[in-house]
Amino acid sequence: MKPVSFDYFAPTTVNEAVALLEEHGDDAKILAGGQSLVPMMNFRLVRPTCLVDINQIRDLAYIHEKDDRLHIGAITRHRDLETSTLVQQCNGLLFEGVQLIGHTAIRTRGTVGGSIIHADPTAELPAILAALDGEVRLIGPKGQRTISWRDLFVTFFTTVIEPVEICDEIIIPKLPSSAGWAFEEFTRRHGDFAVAGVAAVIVTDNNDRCTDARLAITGTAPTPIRATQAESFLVGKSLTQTTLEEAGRLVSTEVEPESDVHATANYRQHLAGALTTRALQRAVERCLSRKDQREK
Amino acid sequence: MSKKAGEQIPGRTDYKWIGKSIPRHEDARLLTGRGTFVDDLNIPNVHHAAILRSPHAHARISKVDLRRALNLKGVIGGITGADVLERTRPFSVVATSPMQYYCMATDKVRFVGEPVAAIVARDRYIAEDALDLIDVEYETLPAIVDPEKAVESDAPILHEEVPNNIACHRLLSYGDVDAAFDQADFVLRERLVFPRYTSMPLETFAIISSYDHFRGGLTLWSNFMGPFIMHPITARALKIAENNLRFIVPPDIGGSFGIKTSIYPYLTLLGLLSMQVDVPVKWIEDRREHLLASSVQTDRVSYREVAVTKTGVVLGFRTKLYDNVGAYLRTPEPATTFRPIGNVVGPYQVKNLQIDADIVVTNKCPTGPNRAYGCAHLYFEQERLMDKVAEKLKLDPAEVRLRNFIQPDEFPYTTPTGGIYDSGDYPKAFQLALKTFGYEAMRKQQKTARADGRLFGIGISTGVDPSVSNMGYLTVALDPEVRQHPDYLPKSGAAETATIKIDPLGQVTVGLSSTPQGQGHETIVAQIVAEELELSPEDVTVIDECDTAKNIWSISSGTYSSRFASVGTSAVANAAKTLREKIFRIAAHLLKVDVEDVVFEDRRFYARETPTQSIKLSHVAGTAHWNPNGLPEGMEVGLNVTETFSFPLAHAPDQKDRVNSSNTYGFMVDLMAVDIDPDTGQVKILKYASVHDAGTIIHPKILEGQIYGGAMHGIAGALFEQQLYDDEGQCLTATLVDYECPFSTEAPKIDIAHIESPSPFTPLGSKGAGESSSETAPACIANAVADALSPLGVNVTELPLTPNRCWELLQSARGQTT
Amino acid sequence: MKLQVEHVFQVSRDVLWQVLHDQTRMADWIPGCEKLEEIEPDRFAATMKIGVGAIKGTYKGTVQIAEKQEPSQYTLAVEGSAAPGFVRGKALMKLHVEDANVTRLVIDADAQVGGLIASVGQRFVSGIAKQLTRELLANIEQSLRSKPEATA
Amino acid sequence: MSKRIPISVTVNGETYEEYVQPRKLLVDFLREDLRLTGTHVGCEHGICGSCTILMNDEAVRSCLMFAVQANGTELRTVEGLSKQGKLHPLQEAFQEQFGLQCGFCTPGFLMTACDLLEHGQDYTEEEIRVALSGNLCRCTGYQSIVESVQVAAEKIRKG
Repeated sequence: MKPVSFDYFAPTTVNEAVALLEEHGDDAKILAGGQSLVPMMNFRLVRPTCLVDINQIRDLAYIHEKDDRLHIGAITRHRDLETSTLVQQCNGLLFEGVQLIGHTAIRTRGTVGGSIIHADPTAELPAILAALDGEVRLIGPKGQRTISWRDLFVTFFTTVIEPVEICDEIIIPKLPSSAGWAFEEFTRRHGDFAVAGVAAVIVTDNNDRCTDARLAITGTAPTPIRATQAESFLVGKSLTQTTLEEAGRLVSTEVEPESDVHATANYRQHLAGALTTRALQRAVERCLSRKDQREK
Repeated sequence: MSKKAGEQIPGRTDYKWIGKSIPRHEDARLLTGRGTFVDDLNIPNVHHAAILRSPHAHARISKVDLRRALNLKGVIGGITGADVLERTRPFSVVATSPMQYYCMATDKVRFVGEPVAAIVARDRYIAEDALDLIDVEYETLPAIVDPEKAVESDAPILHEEVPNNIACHRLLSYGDVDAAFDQADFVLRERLVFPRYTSMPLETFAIISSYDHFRGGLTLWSNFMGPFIMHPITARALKIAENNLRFIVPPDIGGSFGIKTSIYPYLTLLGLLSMQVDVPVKWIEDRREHLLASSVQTDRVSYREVAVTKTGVVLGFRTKLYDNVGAYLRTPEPATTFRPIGNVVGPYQVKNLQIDADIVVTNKCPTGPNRAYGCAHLYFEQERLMDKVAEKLKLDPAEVRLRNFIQPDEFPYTTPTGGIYDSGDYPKAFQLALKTFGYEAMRKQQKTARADGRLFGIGISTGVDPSVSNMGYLTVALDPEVRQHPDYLPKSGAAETATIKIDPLGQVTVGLSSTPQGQGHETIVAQIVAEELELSPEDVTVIDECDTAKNIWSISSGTYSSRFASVGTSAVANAAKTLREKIFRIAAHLLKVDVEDVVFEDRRFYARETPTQSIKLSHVAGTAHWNPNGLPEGMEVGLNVTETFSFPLAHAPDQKDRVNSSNTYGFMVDLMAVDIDPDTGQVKILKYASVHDAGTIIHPKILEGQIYGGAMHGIAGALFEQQLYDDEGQCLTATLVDYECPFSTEAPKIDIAHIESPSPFTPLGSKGAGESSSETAPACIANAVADALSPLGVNVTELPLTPNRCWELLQSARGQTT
Repeated sequence: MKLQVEHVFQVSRDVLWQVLHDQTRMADWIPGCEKLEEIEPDRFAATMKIGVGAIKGTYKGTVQIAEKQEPSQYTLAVEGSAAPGFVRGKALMKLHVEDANVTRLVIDADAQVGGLIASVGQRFVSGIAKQLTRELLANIEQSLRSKPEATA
Repeated sequence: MSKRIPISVTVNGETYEEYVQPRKLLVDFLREDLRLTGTHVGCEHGICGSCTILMNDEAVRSCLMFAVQANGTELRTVEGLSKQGKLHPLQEAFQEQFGLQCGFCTPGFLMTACDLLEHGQDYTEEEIRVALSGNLCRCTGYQSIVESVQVAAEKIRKG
């Protein structure tokens, strides 16, 4: 289990990186945190002839807030997110979700941009991007473009990023102060790839009626998906246990997962529903307790 | 006499060191990165091997061409099946239908991952590059993975020599099983499926091979763990004399749990490689190779029926077994089937039984010893049926077991299959387990939990824990007529050897060939020697690295079948006693008193009457080395003792297939409470109590560590891990993402307690416990989950109980198809 | 791994049959097909680049058409091997007339993946297989559209 | 074959200037080039944690990095834990609590726990279990390891 031979470059600016990608074409791969890429290289499932290591582009490590949105540099580590008070304050879902990624040593190296562009359908960050209608910024030889999550994910491990482009920033809207959230996932072992997962956000009005609901589901499709039927079902309803269970049931019917060595399609379908209900329960609790705090 | 691990053994004031949890001698080097594992050895000019493996489960090899690979810069050589066929012999196979098993595929590949060619290069990276350049052509053949389907007449045949894919068949009968079934008030039947899993050591197979062309000698450094029968087997396969084959095992092995027994085909492969390239060759198996193609536990389908009286007494049982050993019957298989033969009735007074065993080959990785070897299967079957008896009679499952136990006054107890249980008090240990678990309180808690709609279950399992295999048990696989043939060499015995020496300045060194893999032998031996020689364990240096050319070893040496605490410690204790006798005789001679009057204290000898006139241990030892004339008349010079301990009751099987398959027999009880999440099907262990009787306890914390580790492997196999194949024989679990070993977050706490029934057959009374709860935990979990689901009318007949499977069981109860 | 997919094409059965058997166009709709050369009637040597994201392999092998019952059904067998292992698939292709210019293509496939991908890629193998069948149908659509004369 | 690249890396306080192939895994560099064999190779795909070391005081998997990426960093391996013959509190605790058997996984656990305890010492048992959940042990059933880390935290707290 040793990788194939490759040429290695460690540019220090985005422009340099883009130029290298242009020069080396299809066979070049960007090395970010490497926590997914390197195992695949060790297995020789992935055999790049050239690696462009972007870890030396130090400008790409930042988290800041602007216009009610979090702007996160692509090589910001998961560990930086989980220890960031800014993230904790303005985006509880991201704060909760990032802690579910792998284990400490993985989060030390793993990067936000890498995780999103890797586009593993069971991963947490793509689901959070989906739940919050986030965007990524891509830079290529022809300039930059900003892509909504909806247009970003194509299928397993595939996004619309061109081989000559690099993702330099992730933009995630802050959660409104009236929002409640939860990230629920089911793994057989702590830190595993999820069998299925649900990122849920709800916003309620003064009468505890749901005004906005977001349900992003992992592990049930080639990309993270939004359970739109269940979302529209929730809007306008008061969030009783029966309603949350019905939303879960709707999610079960909405998803069309595959069977694999870890779980059958039916089981995954069921799990997506059960986890939805659980996530919603916790989101509602959070919603109510945040409201209480505000009223105090 | 019950006690918690870690406490001093009550009433054992006569022992100063035995029974104490002294710090481990092994730890300092392992904690500071100074251990010596095979991959840490620095052999000059070592080159690196990589192995090309079959992507097909079953195919004829029509071409293997190394030319392009050999042209790669940095590559110095390679071998294919043709070289193997020409230069090696097939391995010895214990079966009624022998097959040709070589270290590499020669004509056909029969499982995914089977070696097809090997390359040697300057480093591992280049060696792997070269694998990409090997041209192989296959003609694929239909594959078969299911043992019951493999024996059907239209199944693909793996080996021409093995009709119906049945490598071995035995019908074994003991007592009068037909009468037992005639007398029974009722008969219960189950079809049970036991899965494939591996206790997978964290250090993979590791070998360095060096061939001396001038002398014809082959040296193999490896993490080989015994049994040393693999030495002659390897020598024979490589067509070299045994005295030209040297196995060296460094002091540290990164776990094994039986798995590394099956390293010898690779020892042969690496031996051949180094003969070919004329430089030392290193091969470190990678994790994918390990999970695909090293070794794994046999999977089994069994049909068991039990004959029971209306009072819940089991009169007898019949079992039809399909044991799936994978593509080749690799020695010591079919030991899964026969290793527990002496203890196949477990702790129960069953007198009549029949075993109809088919040992089946299929297109899966070959199997071999794995912690709980054969016993996890056995107790899963036995204990599931004990619960079914309880269910049928509406008795408490604890009560049913109490009604069937062998009683304390019956020891030594001879089982109908020839096992001689040395000592025990099963009812007492069982009662202690109920108490440790808080059985009645837990049953009450269960009632409340059920009323709240929770899926709460309690499981019990018991087992007799066999230690120190009798080398002869495996020959039960052969028909008695074969064993009667005049050319047949009967097999029996179970021995271990230890060497103790005292150097000229009075320091003690012990040499072992036990090849431990984390069991703390250095510590335990220091304790025993310190005890016998009245020294401190700190004074005793133990060298536990093996070199077959230098060490004294027996054919059964090694660390497997839970043997060290029983046979290894016995060899050490006896050697220490002999040495003690000798130094006391020298001291008496020098002090000019009778031996009985010599006292040893603080490294000085004196006569009881005159404590002020003492001589130093170094003086006594020095006399033996430097002044032979000062020794008593006729005494041998020097202070070296090598003692081999051999069990006298390890006979070859008799004509009725009875055999004392192990030499000491402990006892264990596991009790668990579990909760199943109705949404996810996930089983959570709420409480786990485990009681053991391993005879005299030498080091309580090391024993506790063995129980914890064993239990964890049982839990892993029952809830998490499984080697899975698709119908075409593709292995689906060759990464640690897909082969799901539990982590600290999945591990339960265990309440451990002991009773001690010293073995009359070992000098210290100790028995082995290395496998311990790995044998009973799977049954315990199955019973607990079955109990949790029993209000829904769901039966549990198959492991592992993954969340997905439990959810499906729940769905079936809910009347929904999945 | 069994897969069943179907798709309705807005062309007559004869046209669809013709497109599916036009050697000059087969490479267009077989997913990842980079090269296709006839080695004997209905048997082709093929080079296919298959995979998702960075996990791609170039597989060399054969494509074979057999058991033809023109114009309603045939079997299509694909076999390829590469460093990451092999892919093998056999599909029963059924063409049902829905209407004069509407044809339902039902594909009943049994696919097998072996070697490296099978042993380390369990989390995504069936997903990739489904993805490939979707690609296959989309490619046929594309192929029908790009050659307007075929739909005439 | 790609060109070897010069790197400068500090390991356990000692600075090494070496040339490496770009594809050489950091763990192989430590073990083969520097002969620091205390760091072990367990799975080479980031699951088992045997190769865990500290890079700039944070735990990383050395099987998931290339040696060339370590250029300019400070690494710590198990060989650097004890100082002048004195065991680190974690090492002491592992010995006292019988937190190891075969010792193969131990360096990885020690370095993972080292990261944890250098960022705080006040953890619940559950938090310790979670922190250790990226490291596989096949011998101990984990209980004694968890207890070792608890005891080490106590030792460090008390100084």
